Amino acid sequence: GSTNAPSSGGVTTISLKVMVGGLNKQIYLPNMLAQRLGYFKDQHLDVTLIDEGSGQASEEEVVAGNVDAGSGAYVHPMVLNTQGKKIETICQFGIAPGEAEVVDASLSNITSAKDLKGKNLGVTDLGSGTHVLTQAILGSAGVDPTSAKYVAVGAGDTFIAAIQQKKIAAGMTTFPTISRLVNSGKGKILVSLLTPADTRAALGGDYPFIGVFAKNDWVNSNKDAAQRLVNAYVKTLKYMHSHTAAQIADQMPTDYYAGDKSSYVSDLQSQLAIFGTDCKMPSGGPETVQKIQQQFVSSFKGKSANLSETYTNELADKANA
Amino acid sequence: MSALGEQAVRTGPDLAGRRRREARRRQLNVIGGRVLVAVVILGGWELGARATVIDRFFWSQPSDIAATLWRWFTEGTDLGPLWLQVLVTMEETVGGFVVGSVFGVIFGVVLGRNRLLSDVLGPYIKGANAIPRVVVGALFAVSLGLDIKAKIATAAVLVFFVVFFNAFQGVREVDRNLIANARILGADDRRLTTEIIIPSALSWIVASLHTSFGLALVGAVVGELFGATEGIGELIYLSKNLFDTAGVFAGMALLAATALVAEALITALEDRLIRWRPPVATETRI
Amino acid sequence: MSALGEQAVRTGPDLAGRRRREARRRQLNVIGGRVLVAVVILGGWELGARATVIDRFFWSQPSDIAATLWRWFTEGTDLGPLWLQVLVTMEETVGGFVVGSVFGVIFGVVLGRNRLLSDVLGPYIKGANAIPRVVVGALFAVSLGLDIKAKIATAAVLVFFVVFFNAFQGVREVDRNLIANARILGADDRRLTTEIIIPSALSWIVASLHTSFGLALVGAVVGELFGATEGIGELIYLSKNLFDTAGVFAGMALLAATALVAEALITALEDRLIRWRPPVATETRI
Amino acid sequence: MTPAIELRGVTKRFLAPSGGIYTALRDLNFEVEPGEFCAVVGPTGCGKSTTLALISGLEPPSEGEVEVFGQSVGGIAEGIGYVFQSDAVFPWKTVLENVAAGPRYRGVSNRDARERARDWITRVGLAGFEDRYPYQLSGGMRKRVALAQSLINGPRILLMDEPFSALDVQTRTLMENELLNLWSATSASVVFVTHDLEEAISLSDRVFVITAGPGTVKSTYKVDLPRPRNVAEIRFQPRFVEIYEEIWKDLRDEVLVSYERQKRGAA
Amino acid sequence: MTPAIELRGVTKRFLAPSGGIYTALRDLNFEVEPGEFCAVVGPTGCGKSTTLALISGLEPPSEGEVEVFGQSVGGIAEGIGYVFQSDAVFPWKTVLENVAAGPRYRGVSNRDARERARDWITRVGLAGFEDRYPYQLSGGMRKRVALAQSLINGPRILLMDEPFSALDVQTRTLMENELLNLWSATSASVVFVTHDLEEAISLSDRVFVITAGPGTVKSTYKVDLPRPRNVAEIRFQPRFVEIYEEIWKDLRDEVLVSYERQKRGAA
Ligand SMILES: Nc1ncnc2c1ncn2[C@@H]1O[C@H](COP(=O)(O)OP(=O)(O)OP(=O)(O)O)[C@@H](O)[C@H]1O
Ligand SMILES: Nc1ncnc2c1ncn2[C@@H]1O[C@H](COP(=O)(O)OP(=O)(O)OP(=O)(O)O)[C@@H](O)[C@H]1O
Ligand SMILES: [Mg+2]
Ligand SMILES: [Mg+2]
Repeated sequence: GSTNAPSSGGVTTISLKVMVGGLNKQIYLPNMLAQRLGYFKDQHLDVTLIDEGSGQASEEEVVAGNVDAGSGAYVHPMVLNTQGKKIETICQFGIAPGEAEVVDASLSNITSAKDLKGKNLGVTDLGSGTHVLTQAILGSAGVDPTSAKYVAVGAGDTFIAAIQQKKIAAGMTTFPTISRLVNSGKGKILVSLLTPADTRAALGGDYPFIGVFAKNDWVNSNKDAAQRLVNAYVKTLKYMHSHTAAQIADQMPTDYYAGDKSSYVSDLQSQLAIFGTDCKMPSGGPETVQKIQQQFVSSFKGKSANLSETYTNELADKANA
Repeated sequence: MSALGEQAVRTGPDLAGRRRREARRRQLNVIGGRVLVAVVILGGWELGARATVIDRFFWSQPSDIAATLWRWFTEGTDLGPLWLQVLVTMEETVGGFVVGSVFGVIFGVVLGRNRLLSDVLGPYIKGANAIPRVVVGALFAVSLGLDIKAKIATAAVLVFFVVFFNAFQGVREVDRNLIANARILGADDRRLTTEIIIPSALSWIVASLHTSFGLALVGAVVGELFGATEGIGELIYLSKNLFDTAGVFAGMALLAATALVAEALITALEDRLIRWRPPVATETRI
Repeated sequence: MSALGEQAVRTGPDLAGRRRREARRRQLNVIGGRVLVAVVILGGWELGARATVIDRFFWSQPSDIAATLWRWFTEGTDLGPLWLQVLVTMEETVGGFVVGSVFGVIFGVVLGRNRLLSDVLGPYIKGANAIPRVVVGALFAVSLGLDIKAKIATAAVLVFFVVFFNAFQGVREVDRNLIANARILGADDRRLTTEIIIPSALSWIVASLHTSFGLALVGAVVGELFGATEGIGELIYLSKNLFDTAGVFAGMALLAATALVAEALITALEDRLIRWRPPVATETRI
Repeated sequence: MTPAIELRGVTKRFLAPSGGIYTALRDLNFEVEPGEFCAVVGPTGCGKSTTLALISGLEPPSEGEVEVFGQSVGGIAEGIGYVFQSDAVFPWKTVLENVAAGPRYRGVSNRDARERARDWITRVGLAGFEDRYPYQLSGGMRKRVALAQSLINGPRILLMDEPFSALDVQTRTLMENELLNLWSATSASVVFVTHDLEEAISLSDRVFVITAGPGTVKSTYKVDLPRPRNVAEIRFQPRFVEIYEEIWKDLRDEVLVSYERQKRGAA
Repeated sequence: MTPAIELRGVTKRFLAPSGGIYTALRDLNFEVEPGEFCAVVGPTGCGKSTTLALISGLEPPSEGEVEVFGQSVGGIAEGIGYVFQSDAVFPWKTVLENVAAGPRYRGVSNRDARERARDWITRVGLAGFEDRYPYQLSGGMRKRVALAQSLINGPRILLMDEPFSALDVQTRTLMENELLNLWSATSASVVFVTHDLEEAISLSDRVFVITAGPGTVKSTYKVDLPRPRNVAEIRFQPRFVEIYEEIWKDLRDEVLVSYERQKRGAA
């Protein structure tokens, strides 16, 4: 819940809890950056960022009302909508997934998504976003997604170990796992979903990924707080596009690039393009996501969400005005 | 009793018969009690969910869970036929259970017998016990590969400590009179261990096995976080990621059922091994 | 001994003094052994890592781990000062440990005493034991909120089963002669439980506490998977996500150290509670 | 007058390891009057301890009826003291706590219970050992703790299973006299199991001889020696010797039967 | 000739619960010749069991020297049989397995061990009970299992701690005779603890009387009765009665000291 306390300036400071599905992951970077830049405080918000190991749990906590807002993939509000749980994205950071299908570099015979047919493919977890995206790139390349075998390998060192041990031929993952593999020559990027352009090429449209969402009820009854939150995020996104990766990295906690700042900066450099500038949902994005869900996720087959309930650009519009 | 051809007794009703009837009534009471508990829990849950006191999104409801189980049973799961998932998880679990309890017993007995060794290694083992199994699971996945070995290892680690500490204590609880007697009778270290220490510590070890099988299942499921393509754990994770709460609970129900079958086997083993005890029949009387 | 003013003995060396010296030498042996084990493990690890036999990316190396610990110690961690992380995790752990073991003992004793109840509830408890704590932790995070309650609950669940099964078995192992005697002497059910059953089952219960504290730590760390902002577990996850293997191991070292401190306390408690045993001094002799 | 203890046609069977049934007592009839001191003798393994277990309610009979003060026994009977054949003192209690347990269980305040316990500890000759744990006592001392533990409750029925067998003769004589004093003051009914016929006669009003094999009462003997008795002296009275000879013949036959049978191997 | 057992200036102290030290044995000197049958008598709690524990090597002396066949004892001594005062049969073994344990531990084949065990089970009068577990036996039967368990090993030194105290007189006499037969055939050295002076005299070559309090040898008595003896008859020989009277006076004083002291409360 949110508590209000009068602050010196006459504007009440609002306390908010925001749960983030992996604070230190670069695709979630605007959360911590806004905090470090003091943009929340500027809006008289006292935001607690709560780190969360797995993505889906942050949506659940939003639904359960244990936190005010969550940061995660857009697809979750959509899925929840079909189950009667109404949460909406109020700020969309990422207009591309920021993931890539990385292939074992020693497998020279795999040169495109078509060659993944019948292979073992790594995903962080069955049913997760990486699973859906992998099926989508196969489907878009004209390969039957069910012909491949999906292996839950997590992320980080277990993913790298899976490639090394030839347990998987390729897998969907993010930075810094991507750069670890590429820099060491163990892997190379087969299909990139790292920029909007690449994503459009691979999936046939924008794929809105990480954003900030809250319950529709909460947004409606806490308009002011929601607006201030979006204001802070819009300002953060603008900051990101007006500063270099190195400058942004300087703002982040040192542990985030423990010992290896240069690779952190270069990872960030190659990722900055996935971030929007205005918190708005890219037009056509929700439809692309829904189409992919309907095609590839068996439990979503035959279902459709009321897309207009799953996001709002209203707050972003005001913040940008 | 009279079938034994003994003379009829002058007075008093047939107490043996009475006690047989009592035993039968007790059996019925137990079954009735179990059913009652199930009905209260499941019924309350179902009604609560229907009355929206319980949020079905988070807690599902028994009828949905049953439907999911039925679907898995008849149509198979998303990961393949149900029996395959159960089989995979069982292999990992039994492997982990066996490896973990064998090592647990060996270490427990050896350290329990050897004061110096236990003093030296004790702190390391106790410290290691505090290391989160989820992290260990990831390390195993990295070092042992992502196949069944890593899952067995994760399950084994969970089992090991529980069995170890019990076996260790069981060994130290052995009646000193009996050890003295065996020594005097000429038992060497090996005999002492196999014929005195282990039988005497057996109820300790078996008690730990009761917890252990459940823990081995848990370990196998944790192990399936990494590098799995099938298994009950994988089924649970998949359901969870799809916000299919009924699937999550159905998976847990499968685990519970598996554990109960294993429990029955362990109990049978226990009854065989500890035949030298006074029978439990009179237990209720005192 | 001679300080007691007793007359000098005719023959034989001062055996008591000899045994005192032996005890001191044993103590030195133990410390030497511990250091040796540490040196072998850590030294081998360090050398292996330096010789790239061990992949530092996956396994880090002791010097890096020590450096990380030192940095946390002197500069604080990314989540705040180190003592705060330790404190947070300790609160969760101790909470879970206390709650889990209290419930474990109560259920164990009650079910151990009551045959019908244990027959009725047994299968449910055994089944519940097989439910993966990671899943349970997520359920707690949803239903109990994201504060310390959910973490305590997760830790408590891990502890509960281990303590329960041991307390249960401990109760059933109580010497039937002693129960009979207490009954005859007029003990009612309450007295029987507090004065006979529990003291007698104490070594069982205490044995389970040895495992339990470690498990409570594990539970707290698992609980920190969900909605934590600080704690040793959070530190480990953060490090893991950042490929900072040294940080992961440093976190585990912290957990191990914490467990050892708690262990020492439990052992002290044990020695106090089980004073009525023959002293362990002669244990090595038989 | 209803007898204090009555066993009517009691049979007790145990499951033998082979799965068969072993009959320990067969058709046992046995009556103890209120205030009577009875001794039970018989060859080892004849079922003496089992008989006491039946009276106390610790074991149910397989057939027949056990009554205490006219009430059918269906659990631990009230007002009973029982000195077990095997060690049953509580290892985690000191001597003082062990002896004080009974009164405390019966609602006496902690202080009073300890006071009475001290008195009893002195009576059984253990003063100064109050703070010892059982493992720190000798076999005979543990037995005396058990004795004090039972007697302190002033039971109406006192079952004693070879209580003095671990004591040296002198201590034993002292304890026997102590027991007689106590008994005459309380008029409890006593069933005293012993393998020492002298002891049986010098203490009791009546001696039951139990047969070998499935135990049953072979014969009972009235001991018509005057009370109060001094057990150290009574053995030299001619009437004592007479009674002794009489019972001894009877008993010896039984013991021989038992011994021979076991030698031949009848289970 | 080196004695079979020699205790020189042995003191044994225990930690008292108060933290102080309790002296169980003080400056005990004690010698048993090879093939000699010695009995030890003394008031309860005087340290008889402790003495046996020292000889067996189960307990180390606090001061002084314990030697068996000239070798200083520093652990469980070889070739010793020990019948413990308290139950020490293995509850998870049947009677047969219990008795066969010793030979098996000493390398006899399973079959032979069982055969010998059967023989011994018959000798102690337990034929037919081979398959029983200890909880299915009476107190006296368990004691006999313990006896067979020790004797089957043919020990050179036999320590017996009140082995017959749970047996009825007749069985006891039979067992005593059996013991004497066995002993004369093997010429083992026996230390026999008992609280029954008659038993002590009728069995042994020498009787040690231990003092109350911190135990030490008060006096030793040679029993110059001819062998072979029949314990049932020997008690009626005048020389027996003489010896009895002599030792009894000595012993009674000790017992009284012990009893009085305990009554006053000296720990
Ligand atoms: N639980 C049991 N299962 C099988 N047999 C038993 C059990 N308890 C006792 N018995 C048998 O019952 C018989 C009588 O035993 P009980 O203990 O009453 O003998 P007792 O007369 O007290 O002998 P003792 O003088 O040696 O103590 C014995 O043969 C014994 O083996
Ligand atoms: N572990 C111990 N700690 C303290 N005191 C002990 C310990 N063991 C024995 N004692 C004491 O030593 C003394 C001698 O004990 P021991 O068992 O040798 O007597 P005993 O002569 O065998 O007596 P009994 O005839 O009653 O068996 C007793 O006073 C006893 O309380
Ligand atoms: Mg008996
Ligand atoms: Mg003794």
